[in-house]
Amino acid sequence: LAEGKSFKIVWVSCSTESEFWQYQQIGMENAVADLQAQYGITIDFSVAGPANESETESYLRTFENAVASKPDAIISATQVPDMTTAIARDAMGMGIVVNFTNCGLEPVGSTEYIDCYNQFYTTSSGDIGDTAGKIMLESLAKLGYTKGTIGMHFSNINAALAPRMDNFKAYVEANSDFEVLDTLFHANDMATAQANAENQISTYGENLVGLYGANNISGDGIALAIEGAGIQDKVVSIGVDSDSLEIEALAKGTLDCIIVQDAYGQGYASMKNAVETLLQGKNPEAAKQVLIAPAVVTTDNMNTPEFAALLDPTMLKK
Amino acid sequence: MNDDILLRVEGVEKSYPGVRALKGITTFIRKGEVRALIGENGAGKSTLIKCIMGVETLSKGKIEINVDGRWCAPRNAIDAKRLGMYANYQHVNIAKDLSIAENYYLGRWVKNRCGVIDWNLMNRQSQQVIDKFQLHVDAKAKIRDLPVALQAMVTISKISVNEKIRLVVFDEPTALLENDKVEILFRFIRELKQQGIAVIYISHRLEEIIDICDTVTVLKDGAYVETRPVCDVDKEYLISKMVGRPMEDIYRISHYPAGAGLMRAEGISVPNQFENMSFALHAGEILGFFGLVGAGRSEVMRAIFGVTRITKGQVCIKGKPVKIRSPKDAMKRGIGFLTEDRRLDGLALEQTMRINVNMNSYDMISKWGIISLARENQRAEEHRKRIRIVTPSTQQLVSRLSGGNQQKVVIAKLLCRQPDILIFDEPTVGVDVGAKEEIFQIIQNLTRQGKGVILISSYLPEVMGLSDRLVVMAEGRVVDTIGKERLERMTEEDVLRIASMTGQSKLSTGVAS
Amino acid sequence: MTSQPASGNQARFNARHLLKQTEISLLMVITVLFLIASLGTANFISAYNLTNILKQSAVIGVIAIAQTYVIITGGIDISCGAVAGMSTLMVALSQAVWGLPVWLSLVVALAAGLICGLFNAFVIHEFNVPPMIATLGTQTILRGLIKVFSNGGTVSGINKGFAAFATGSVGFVPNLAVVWLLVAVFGALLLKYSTFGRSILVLGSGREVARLSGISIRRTNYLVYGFAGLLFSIAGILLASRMNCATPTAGMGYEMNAIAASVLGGASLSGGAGSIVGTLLGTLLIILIDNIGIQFGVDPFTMEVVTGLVIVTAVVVDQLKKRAK
Amino acid sequence: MTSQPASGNQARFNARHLLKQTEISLLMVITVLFLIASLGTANFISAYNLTNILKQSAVIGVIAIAQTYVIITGGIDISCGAVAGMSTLMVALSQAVWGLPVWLSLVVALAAGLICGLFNAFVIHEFNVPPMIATLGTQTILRGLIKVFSNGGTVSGINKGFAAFATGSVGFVPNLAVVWLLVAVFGALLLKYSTFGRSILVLGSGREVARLSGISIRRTNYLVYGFAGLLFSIAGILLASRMNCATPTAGMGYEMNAIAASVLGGASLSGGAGSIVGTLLGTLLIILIDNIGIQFGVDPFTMEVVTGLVIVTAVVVDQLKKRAK
Ligand SMILES: Nc1ncnc2c1ncn2[C@@H]1O[C@H](COP(=O)(O)OP(=O)(O)OP(=O)(O)O)[C@@H](O)[C@H]1O
Ligand SMILES: Nc1ncnc2c1ncn2[C@@H]1O[C@H](COP(=O)(O)OP(=O)(O)OP(=O)(O)O)[C@@H](O)[C@H]1O
Ligand SMILES: [Mg+2]
Ligand SMILES: [Mg+2]
Repeated sequence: LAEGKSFKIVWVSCSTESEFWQYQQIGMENAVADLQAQYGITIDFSVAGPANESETESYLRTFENAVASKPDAIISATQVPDMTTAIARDAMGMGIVVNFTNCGLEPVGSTEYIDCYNQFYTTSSGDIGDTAGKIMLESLAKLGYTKGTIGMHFSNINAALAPRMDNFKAYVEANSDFEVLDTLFHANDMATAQANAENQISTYGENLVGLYGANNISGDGIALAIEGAGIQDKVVSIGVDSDSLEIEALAKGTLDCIIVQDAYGQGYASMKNAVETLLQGKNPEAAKQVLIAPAVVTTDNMNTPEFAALLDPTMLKK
Repeated sequence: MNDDILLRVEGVEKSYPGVRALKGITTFIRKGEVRALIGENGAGKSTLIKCIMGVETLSKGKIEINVDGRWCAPRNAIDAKRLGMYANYQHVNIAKDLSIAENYYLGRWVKNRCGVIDWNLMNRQSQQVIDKFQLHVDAKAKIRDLPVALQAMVTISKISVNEKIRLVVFDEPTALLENDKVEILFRFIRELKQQGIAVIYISHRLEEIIDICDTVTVLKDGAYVETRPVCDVDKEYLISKMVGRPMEDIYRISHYPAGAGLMRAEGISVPNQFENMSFALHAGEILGFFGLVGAGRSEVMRAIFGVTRITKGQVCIKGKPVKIRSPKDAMKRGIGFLTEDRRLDGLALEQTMRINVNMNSYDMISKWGIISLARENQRAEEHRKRIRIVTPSTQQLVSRLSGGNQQKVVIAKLLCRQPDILIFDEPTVGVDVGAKEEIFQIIQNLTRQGKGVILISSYLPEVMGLSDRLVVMAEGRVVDTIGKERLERMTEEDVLRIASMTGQSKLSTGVAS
Repeated sequence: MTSQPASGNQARFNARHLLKQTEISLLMVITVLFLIASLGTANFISAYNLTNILKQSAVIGVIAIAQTYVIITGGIDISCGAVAGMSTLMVALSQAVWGLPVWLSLVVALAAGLICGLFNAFVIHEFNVPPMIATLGTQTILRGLIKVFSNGGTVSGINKGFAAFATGSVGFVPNLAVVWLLVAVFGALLLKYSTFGRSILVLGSGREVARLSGISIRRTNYLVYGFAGLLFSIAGILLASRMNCATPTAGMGYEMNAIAASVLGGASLSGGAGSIVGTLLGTLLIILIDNIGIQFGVDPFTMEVVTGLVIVTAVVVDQLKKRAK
Repeated sequence: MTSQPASGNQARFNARHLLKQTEISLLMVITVLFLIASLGTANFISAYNLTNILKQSAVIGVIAIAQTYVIITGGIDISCGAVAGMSTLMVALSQAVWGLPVWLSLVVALAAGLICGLFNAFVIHEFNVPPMIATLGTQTILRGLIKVFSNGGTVSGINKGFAAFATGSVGFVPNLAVVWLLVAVFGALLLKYSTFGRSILVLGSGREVARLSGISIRRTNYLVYGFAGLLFSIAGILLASRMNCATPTAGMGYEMNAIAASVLGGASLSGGAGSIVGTLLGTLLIILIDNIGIQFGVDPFTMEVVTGLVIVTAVVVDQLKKRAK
């Protein structure tokens, strides 16, 4: 009975030029292909959004414009929940299915805005911070360090993702004597990320024992700086989310570990859920908020098929 | 016979939106001929020049120059230069951020064997030219730092740096120059003539034309009137052809008895500019100021007007000492100042004539900061008629007006404020005879109303003809103050001698009061 | 056009006098885009979408008007987005953290904008620092301060009524757009009828000319940058209401859009020329491009290419029309 | 000074003639910062850190030099970062995807830069579009194209030898800085001793003057924007080597830093003035501030505030010194 139906679905990305959100998009596109084949429906899928995560008002504008084009469903990820709730509620009111992926309107467990969206798949930012902290301490112990300084790097200041930094710092400081520096920001410019890491290396010298980059560009910058300074055996480096340069760095050992969220999986699930909600007239998922745990990828396990795909979802692209 | 024709202008027409600037001009110029081009403001002289030089495209007709037997038409400035045509435009066109030497060689820098610019050579050769023209400046001086008159001399002397010259155009070169510089220019023109180079010479000073030119062409309202040998004409004839009516001695205006003291300068100084200047201005009086370039006349007036700060001495207005901190202050105290460089500090070129006329007196036609546009327009229209500013509308951009009409706009602007003390710094620069007469009439009316006028001019007949008293300055000091009777007995040479007699002058004269 | 004899005041009210060349060109480009979008997509001409466009133009629109004022003087204000962002933060902090009533939060925000503007004028005028550098400095300082004050996080908890302002409307016109249009009308009248407006035009045409015409350059500078600061903070207030929170990145990158809107509308970066109506249309054009792109479902990368082309085309059309005359 | 008779050529070689006022002021500010940092921190004066500073300055430095050229003509090039980014991408695509040898990849990158520059000149000159808008358009178009070509992702797989260039050095001076300094020396000489350099100064002093002096404005425009495009792409090549990949955001936001470096160094946005040595120092100052901030462990938000203050202060110092004269 679904046969022949057609749906218009818009992915309102919060940063079109970020690889993480592109991986989400691959998940969605694959889901579109699978669902079209499975149900015999046609899906008109389009992408919109600002280039950069910091362009919050532009994101809001895109969301509004997407609603105005009256699609059947919108999948999105928001950096500023406060701003997005009203328009999401509007959209739901107009009968548009609104799903959030990775960054939603409220943390898992909260139900204040439960009427503003249909489904939310995510990975907890706090988990990422905790995991990174744990790995950092384990690796430092392996190298025999008990004291020293750790640098943190990130793109832009962002409330929703702040636990990545805060939890990392809290975990490390609660469980060891290492000192964690203030986060340095680079606005997703790799050269700045690299310069920031270089400047830390030159400032703290031997004392610098760990570097944590909480997104892919941060990881890239750290890897490049470490390579330039030739200190890959002396410093523990951890990245979050992957891109091709990070994968290379992991293979080379200039990055020791990447904490990876399943971007592809989240994107796929969001799309699948949206279409099935449309087909069935109600959300098939039991819980409106679903957590997907992050994976820890190291030089050792990076080549297993599962992790390789996690690192580079473009391999999965249909 | 035809071989010695250098330039032919045939049926040239040129239109701008709303203006027919040239209406069919035909004339021929021979090698070695010095041709004068005269006409009222807005008659189309500068436009014709720009067409000849190829920097404006013709609407109709053709202009060609004889290049060793071949007839060529320049399409732009580069072409013109290649064909040996050089122009000294009305509006000093010079790169202000660069040095004199570089301006001489603009667009044709000299390179040494390695293909890089040879600064040594350029500076050296430029210094020679500067010396030849007796300018007494360093070739490396930046144009911006020079007085306008000197800038004008730089653009004139610049022409002599070129090698192959066929035609040289001077568009009102003497407007800003005083006698000795004019002499240098004339010597240069004769030199060009001897080399068989044709010269086109535009000026509103008719005696100059009779002095230096061979033939004269009259334009009126963009149309060709006639061309005649200079030996066949006199000043009166030319005026009647230009203006369309005969004119009496334009300097003959009524003078009124000097009234109460309006303004007095008591030993004022500005370091490096002028020192210990004292003079007084009375109601109903025209106080003339004369001096050579750099004598510091403009500097004194700028200081009085609050542009620069006076460090010593004081200025009294109507007997009360005042401290003038800014031009705004000065205007509030009833001083009006017409500056000598209208393009630099007199006009907002890219704004309409209407705005320019009202620019310094919006407070007089506004309430609570809201302007009455009707009055703004009315005032502009009034002045347009009163001093005959040739413009299609008061909404025309000032940059599109002819030079003389731009000058009239500055005068209108000054009059709009109705100040009691009017300082005119070179008010007739580029203004035609007819308009000059009108300006002098205006000055007469002002003095009749009991206002005081300070008149600075580098043109001796003008200051001598109009002033009730004449202050002569040299090197930043007053060298003499000449009363009416004495002035009437003096010749131009006498005044010039005083102005250049800096050494002895201090003995012979006291201070004006 | 300008060279026709003025046939008195009656002539002032025909279209050719009401709109300048550039404004007509912009209007043409916008109309063409409008036609394409209404014919090519189903939902472009819907009340919801049209109000959307107006609503979205408001914040940039108000900033662009202020920017036009600054540009007319021959200056530029790079700090516009940061000043707006600071005001957004002030609204949020006042309401959510300091517990001030709404009216007072607005006063705080406006005061912040005014202070920033006056600071710009101070640096520019008293130390003769090029406006570009002075305001770039202010921008950097403000971006830092914003993060210091907000601890780098989003400040939420804005008054519900205040936030509702952004979603309300007067008839068909959203409240945000009402404010924008009011500012525009006020700005246009001020430019045309006030001595302040004339002062900035003259200042932009030449400093020396202005000074010798008795226009106080100091006063005009303080007025224009202060006025701009106020308008930026009005934009910031609108942004606070619209975003229902303050983010540390609020207003970031607006300077380029605002300057582009101004220049598209006929302002000259060398000063002495600029139009409020033109700026209005320039803003609309910029916002419209984004909207239409999404209506057509153009992929965002291609969309960027198209945006660039449309912006350049708009000016090229204008220049070609001027040349044809 | 100008009215003194020339005391011959000997006078040319004292410091006051070699360095202009602004350059001396900048040098002073930089020296002060240097002293503070070397006394206040342990590792500032280390070979690693000093080479770091030089290395980090190279990319912005080269862009800023080109920017200075453009600014001298009275123009501005907002597309600089995007052109560099496009060249970075061309290097990466050529080497990693199209399998071209290194030298050919450089040719491709340079060609891309040149084309972008000529396109800017084309739009600016032929259609009389304000440089700000034309290059803003180009920037937007290029940013879109970059993402279209790269599919919005990082392109890695750059030739190892080529990537090693960025980490190598000549003596103490990192390779990147060597290129930067070579470009600067070349740029400074070109400005002073070539007809091209002089033409752009004349053009910047006044279009009419240039036109009436028979300097081809068309030629000069194409030359200067083309030359700038080439230099931007050299910067892009350095960036590719430094990042060992191409990201779609490479070079983003560099325009503000480059323009700031130029203007700090004495370039006037209204044209006719600019100095390569000044630009060099301006770049160094901007990079230095960040470095020192991290050396002192200043928290990054406060650091932004400080950066803004230092930038403004640098110009204020210069103006105060000029006034004191
Ligand atoms: N660019 C322009 N646009 C419109 N009108 C112009 C332009 N240039 C000149 N005109 C008009 O053409 C006419 C002739 O001007 P032109 O400058 O040739 O006069 P002129 O004889 O040189 O006068 P003057 O003695 O005042 O210098 C004037 O009415 C002027 O307003
Ligand atoms: N040959 C020169 N070289 C450099 N500067 C000069 C020269 N002559 C004069 N000046 C400068 O010009 C200033 C005085 O010029 P100012 O314009 O006041 O004189 P003026 O009497 O009004 O002459 P004019 O109006 O005829 O040019 C002085 O400050 C002096 O430094
Ligand atoms: Mg003329
Ligand atoms: Mg003078």
